[in-house]
Amino acid sequence: MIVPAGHYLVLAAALFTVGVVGVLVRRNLIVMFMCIELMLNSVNLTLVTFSRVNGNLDGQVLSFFVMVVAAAEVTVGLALIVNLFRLKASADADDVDALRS
Amino acid sequence: MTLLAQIPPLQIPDIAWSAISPELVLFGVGILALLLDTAGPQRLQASFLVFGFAAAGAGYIALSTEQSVLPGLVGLAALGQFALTAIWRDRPRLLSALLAALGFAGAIGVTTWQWGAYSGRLVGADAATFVGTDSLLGGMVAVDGVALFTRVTVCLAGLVTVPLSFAYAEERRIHRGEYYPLLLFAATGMTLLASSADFIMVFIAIEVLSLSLYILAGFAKRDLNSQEAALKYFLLGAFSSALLLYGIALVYGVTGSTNIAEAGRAFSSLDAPQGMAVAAMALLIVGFGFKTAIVPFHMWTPDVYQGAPTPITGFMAAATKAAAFAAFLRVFVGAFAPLQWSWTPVLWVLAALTMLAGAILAVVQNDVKRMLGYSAVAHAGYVLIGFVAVNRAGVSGVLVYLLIYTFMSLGSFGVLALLERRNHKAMAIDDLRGLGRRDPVPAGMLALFLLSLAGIPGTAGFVAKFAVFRAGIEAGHAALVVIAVVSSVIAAFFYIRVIVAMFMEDVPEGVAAEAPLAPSTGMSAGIAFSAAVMVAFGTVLPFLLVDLADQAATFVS
Amino acid sequence: MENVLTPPAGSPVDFAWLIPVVPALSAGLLLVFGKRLGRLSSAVAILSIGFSATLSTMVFAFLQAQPEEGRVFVRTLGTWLSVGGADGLRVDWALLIDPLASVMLLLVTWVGLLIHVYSLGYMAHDERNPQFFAYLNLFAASMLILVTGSSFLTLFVGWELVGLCSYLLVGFWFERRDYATAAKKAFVVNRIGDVGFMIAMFLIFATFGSLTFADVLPAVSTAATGVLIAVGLLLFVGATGKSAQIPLFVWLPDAMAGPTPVSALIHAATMVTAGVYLVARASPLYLEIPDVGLLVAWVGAATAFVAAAIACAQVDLKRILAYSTVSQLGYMFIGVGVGDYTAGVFHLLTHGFFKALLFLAAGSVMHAVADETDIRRMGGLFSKMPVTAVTSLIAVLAIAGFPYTSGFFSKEEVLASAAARPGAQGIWVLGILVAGMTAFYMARWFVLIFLGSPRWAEGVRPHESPPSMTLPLVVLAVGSAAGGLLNTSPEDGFLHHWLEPSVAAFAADGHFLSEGLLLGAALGVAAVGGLLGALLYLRVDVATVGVGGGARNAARRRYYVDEVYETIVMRPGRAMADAFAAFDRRGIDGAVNGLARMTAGVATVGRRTQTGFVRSYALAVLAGTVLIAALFASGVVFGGIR
Amino acid sequence: MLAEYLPVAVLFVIAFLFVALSLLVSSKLGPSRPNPVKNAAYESGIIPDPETAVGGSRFPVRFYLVAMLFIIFDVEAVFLYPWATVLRDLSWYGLAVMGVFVALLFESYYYVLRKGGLEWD
Repeated sequence: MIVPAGHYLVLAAALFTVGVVGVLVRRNLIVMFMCIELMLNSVNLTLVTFSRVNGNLDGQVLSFFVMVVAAAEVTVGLALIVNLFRLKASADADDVDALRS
Repeated sequence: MTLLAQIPPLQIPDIAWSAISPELVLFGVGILALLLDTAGPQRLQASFLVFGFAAAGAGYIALSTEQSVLPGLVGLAALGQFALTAIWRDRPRLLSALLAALGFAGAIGVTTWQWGAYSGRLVGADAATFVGTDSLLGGMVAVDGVALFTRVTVCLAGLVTVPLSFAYAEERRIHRGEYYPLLLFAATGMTLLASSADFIMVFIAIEVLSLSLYILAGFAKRDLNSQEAALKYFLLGAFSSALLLYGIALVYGVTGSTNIAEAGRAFSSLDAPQGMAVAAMALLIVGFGFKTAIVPFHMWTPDVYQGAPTPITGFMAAATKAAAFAAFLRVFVGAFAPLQWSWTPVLWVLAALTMLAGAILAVVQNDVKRMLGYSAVAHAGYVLIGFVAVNRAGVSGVLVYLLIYTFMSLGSFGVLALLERRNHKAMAIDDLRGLGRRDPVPAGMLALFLLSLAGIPGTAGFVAKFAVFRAGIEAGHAALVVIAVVSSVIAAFFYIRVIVAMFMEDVPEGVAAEAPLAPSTGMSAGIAFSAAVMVAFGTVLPFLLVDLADQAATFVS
Repeated sequence: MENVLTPPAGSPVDFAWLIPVVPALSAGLLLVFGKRLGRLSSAVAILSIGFSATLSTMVFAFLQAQPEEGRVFVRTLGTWLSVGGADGLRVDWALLIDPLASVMLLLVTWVGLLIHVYSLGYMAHDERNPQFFAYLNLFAASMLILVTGSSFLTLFVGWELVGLCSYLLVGFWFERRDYATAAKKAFVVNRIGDVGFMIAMFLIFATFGSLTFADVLPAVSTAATGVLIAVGLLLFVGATGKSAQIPLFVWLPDAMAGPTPVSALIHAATMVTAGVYLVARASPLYLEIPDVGLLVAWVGAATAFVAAAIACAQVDLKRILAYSTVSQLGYMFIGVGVGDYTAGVFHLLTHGFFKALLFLAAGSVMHAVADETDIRRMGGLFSKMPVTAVTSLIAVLAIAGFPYTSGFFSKEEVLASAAARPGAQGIWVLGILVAGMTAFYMARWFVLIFLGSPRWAEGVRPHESPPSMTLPLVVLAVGSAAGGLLNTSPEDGFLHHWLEPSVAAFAADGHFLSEGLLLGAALGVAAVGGLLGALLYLRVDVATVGVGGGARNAARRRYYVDEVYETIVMRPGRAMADAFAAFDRRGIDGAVNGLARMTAGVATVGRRTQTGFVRSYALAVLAGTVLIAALFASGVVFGGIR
Repeated sequence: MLAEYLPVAVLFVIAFLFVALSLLVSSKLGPSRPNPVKNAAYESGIIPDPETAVGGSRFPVRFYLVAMLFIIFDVEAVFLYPWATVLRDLSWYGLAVMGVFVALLFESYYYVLRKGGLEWD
């Protein structure tokens, strides 16, 4: 049986929302970070679905790039988090509030 | 199988490399600098290797095609880098700084070359192959006025940032080999963003520049503020670019294309505004609004500007804004113009919010960098005026504003960097008291930049403000302009506060006399250059700038 | 303003652009090399302004040689700003040289030159006097840009620059805290006025599609009256800010904290008259909206009265002059308000002479008595410094409107036109009253300083000032005495014809009193006031009121004049002064501070959102997304309705 | 065909409510007895706290470093697959272009190597 495209979209939307909420409610930097990755990948799902619906490959091409970019983000992000952990011995987002007005 | 049947047969896009030649120059120089830095003692050999390859490639091009200009340039550049390496073999930082400056200058040169070809006056190449408002590289890159103008803006920003950085980074001991390459990569991303005609390109470019800037913001590895700035910038940037990406996905879903122009056509052909399209536009505004620091997506701005190394802050404030606004322009004023009735009110409100919030919040700041961060927010609002006036005057106003703002921002942050070098600490407004007495020249420079930011007539800032305000009036957004005037009066308060502190208050007793200011050649050169540009564009030849911008703004019908 | 000519090549007008440029260049030179030049710098400054003065004189002569209708020239130097292509806005660097501009040029350059010379002696002991002369030059250049600007925009550029320079010059001695605050106050109040000006400019542009006088002013009759009224009011708001009229006049007396030559140049002769100049320049516009003009006149009259009353109760010799400046500016606004622009400009010119003279004399006196500023601690200086005394006597007579002095003609003309304007009789009455008060407080000023018994502190050795300071006094005294010859009668005076091409003519329709009666009334009131002041203050016991000491008690016992004087003069004056001080505190400062406090309040609320927590920022981003979606939704609904 | 996307917006909201509700409920109903171990960052089962780390020594950051580098170079390879499928159509030109790409990849590899990113100590 063939699953209608709408389902994929809904799934993607749900995943995306989970990611957003995760970023908002979790305090551990690494977990927040994973939530962002989740958002990106849910968008990938959306893109692939649309690519199938629209019958051209642009979406899949973009999703390739998204993967690569996500990897690069992982690298930079983890590097920053690790460095911060070295300085503060904490990976808690709410410990990072020295800069404020 | 059905899917494969739908896929059109593949055709190889004719790749006009010269369309992205500035990006190629920047990127190539970045790689080169990185390579030479890592080569260590064998720097000279590596450089010779590069020289050999470049010369061979140039010769090949010269033989295969009748062209002589491009290969000659490549050969010269290779020779130049070889010479530089030979001379400064044992001073890697200076070498990479010089290479970076060379790269920015070269990119500007190439861009002007494109410009010449673009406006019909050929400079040694066949214009039709690579310029024109139609997008190139398989619809990925648009080489139009806005793209070229913004490229120049960005590269000028980089060109000024390099000398400002050198002594500063030395002094803060953050002068590692990646500094200038990252600067170049960030600039690459920015120029690419400014000239991207496809949402795929938009996303990639934004990520390229963001990733470089995340690292640069956190370049002071042992400085908690810098780290915090980098982390905040990173998390929020990733978050917002995810939102942007979702917006792009929705656009693609609605229109079936990632090409900006096609998407715009498909959008405008929608009979009724329909949920997905609206959501898509909203998410796009979020993505761009984050990069351009528009309220309510501005909150990272003061924190990051305060924490990041000062020259980098200046570069971020100036160049990122320019690039992001260029893409913003192409997407909304360019492609979505038929839908303006739907998005103009939104941006109107955002502009008003941004101007007022930026100006008001800046009033209560004590740290000068932070204050300038908020003022950057306010300036984004002024730029938006030229934006919501969806017309040619508006576009040219935006371009003018961004170029002038580049120099104002770099100049003021440059002076701050100069002072930080002496005081080894971030400057609060009280630290500036009596500066006009002790070192009148830097104080005068800072005063000049602040007055220009405040938009006092006779300075370039006034010309910029006038251009966008006028566009707003012409488009009938008088109320918005009035808000802008009020906001700029509020803004005048805190700019003047700094000037008063510098010139009309004395050093409080009990403050140890500071060491005399030791300005480095690079810093003074950068600051003086910015100041000269300020004065020139403020007094005698603003018309030149405005004419250029008007030419550049032609792509909006 | 109808037929605008381009100046013939080689004529002085062709080179008129050098008039502002040369002082600007010298200012730059002094700012950079001032330290190295040292004493030479003052010479450079004086030479540059002298050059401008000569050139302006040549320009004036050239214009006079031209036929009546061919005296309006626009010298275009080049494009300054051209926005929006061919049909868009285009502002040139251009000078508008017409009779009005030429007389303003003469005033600014010559008075400026005299004050430069004066500063030579006055600032001799200040180690930063290169900087000072640089600022003076810069100010002169800005003022010259202002008066020669050929469009509202260029005028505005000069307008802002003079504000900036006065800011720098008032704050010049910034060791003393109150100077800095005074400077800040001046700047803020001026900014308030500038908002009006800016908005007016945008309105003008939106209506006429241009900002140059040559395009806008002839076309005013075509525009809608509502727009004109709005523009006129907004421009006048700007004028009140710059020319210290109610309610924005409080900054001027405080600005007296600056060096005295600055007070003379900026706060008496030139900058504060910029508002009058603006209204006169825009005279065709105000001619279209006579009611707004009447409002201007009323504001001027009220200002004149209030300021004069306050001046009666002041004891600081510079503050008295400051309030008197405000009051005289009120006269000028009466003139331009009732529509007799010639009279307004005429009073502007004569006032430029005698008020500058008074300030310079005050400076010379302060030099003599060791920077004492309380006039009750002076007296009997006539014999010590005769030149200063005689010259300032001439100035006092002029400002009091003594027959055949310059002030006499100009003031009479203003009052006559006020009387001639239907519905402005009340203004005339006020004006007469103010004339009397002016005579009174100026007489008080002069008597307390120069006549009577010496009351200065021990160890003060009063002496006449050096020639570099007295020479300008003499020259200005001649001007104050003979300046009236410019326009001996409203109908066929020289200035009257001279200004015809520039400003709209005055439509006088029948005075409600005969000429003689008008003149008599004014003179009578003035004479009474003057004599009262003189006689009252020649009495040592009155002169020392408030200083304390035996004389005062004797007075209370013998003549009770103390109480009388107290009740008649000091109390109302002080009351009004206090009232306006309070108004200043609550009103202007209150407004400014309130604005600042409000801003700060909003900011403190707003900055709470800046918690420093990443997650709250992310939340803000999300909230923004929702906000935008909502805005879009409303917009879509709106679009659906369309 | 666009009409079929309209439910997405609705389901967006539903999903949001679902997530929010579940989080809320879990926070309300579930017993909340936090302890250091629970609050600690989850890093592949390694306790991040330097003091109580395994073996008493700080966990080597090389772990992350190598992991990141692996991810990068691994993911970059993703471009090779679509390229390979159409290599015939692209012919030599495509080969050259991909050569440039790989060269850049190797350049960064060389950079990592020189920076000592792959050494364990």
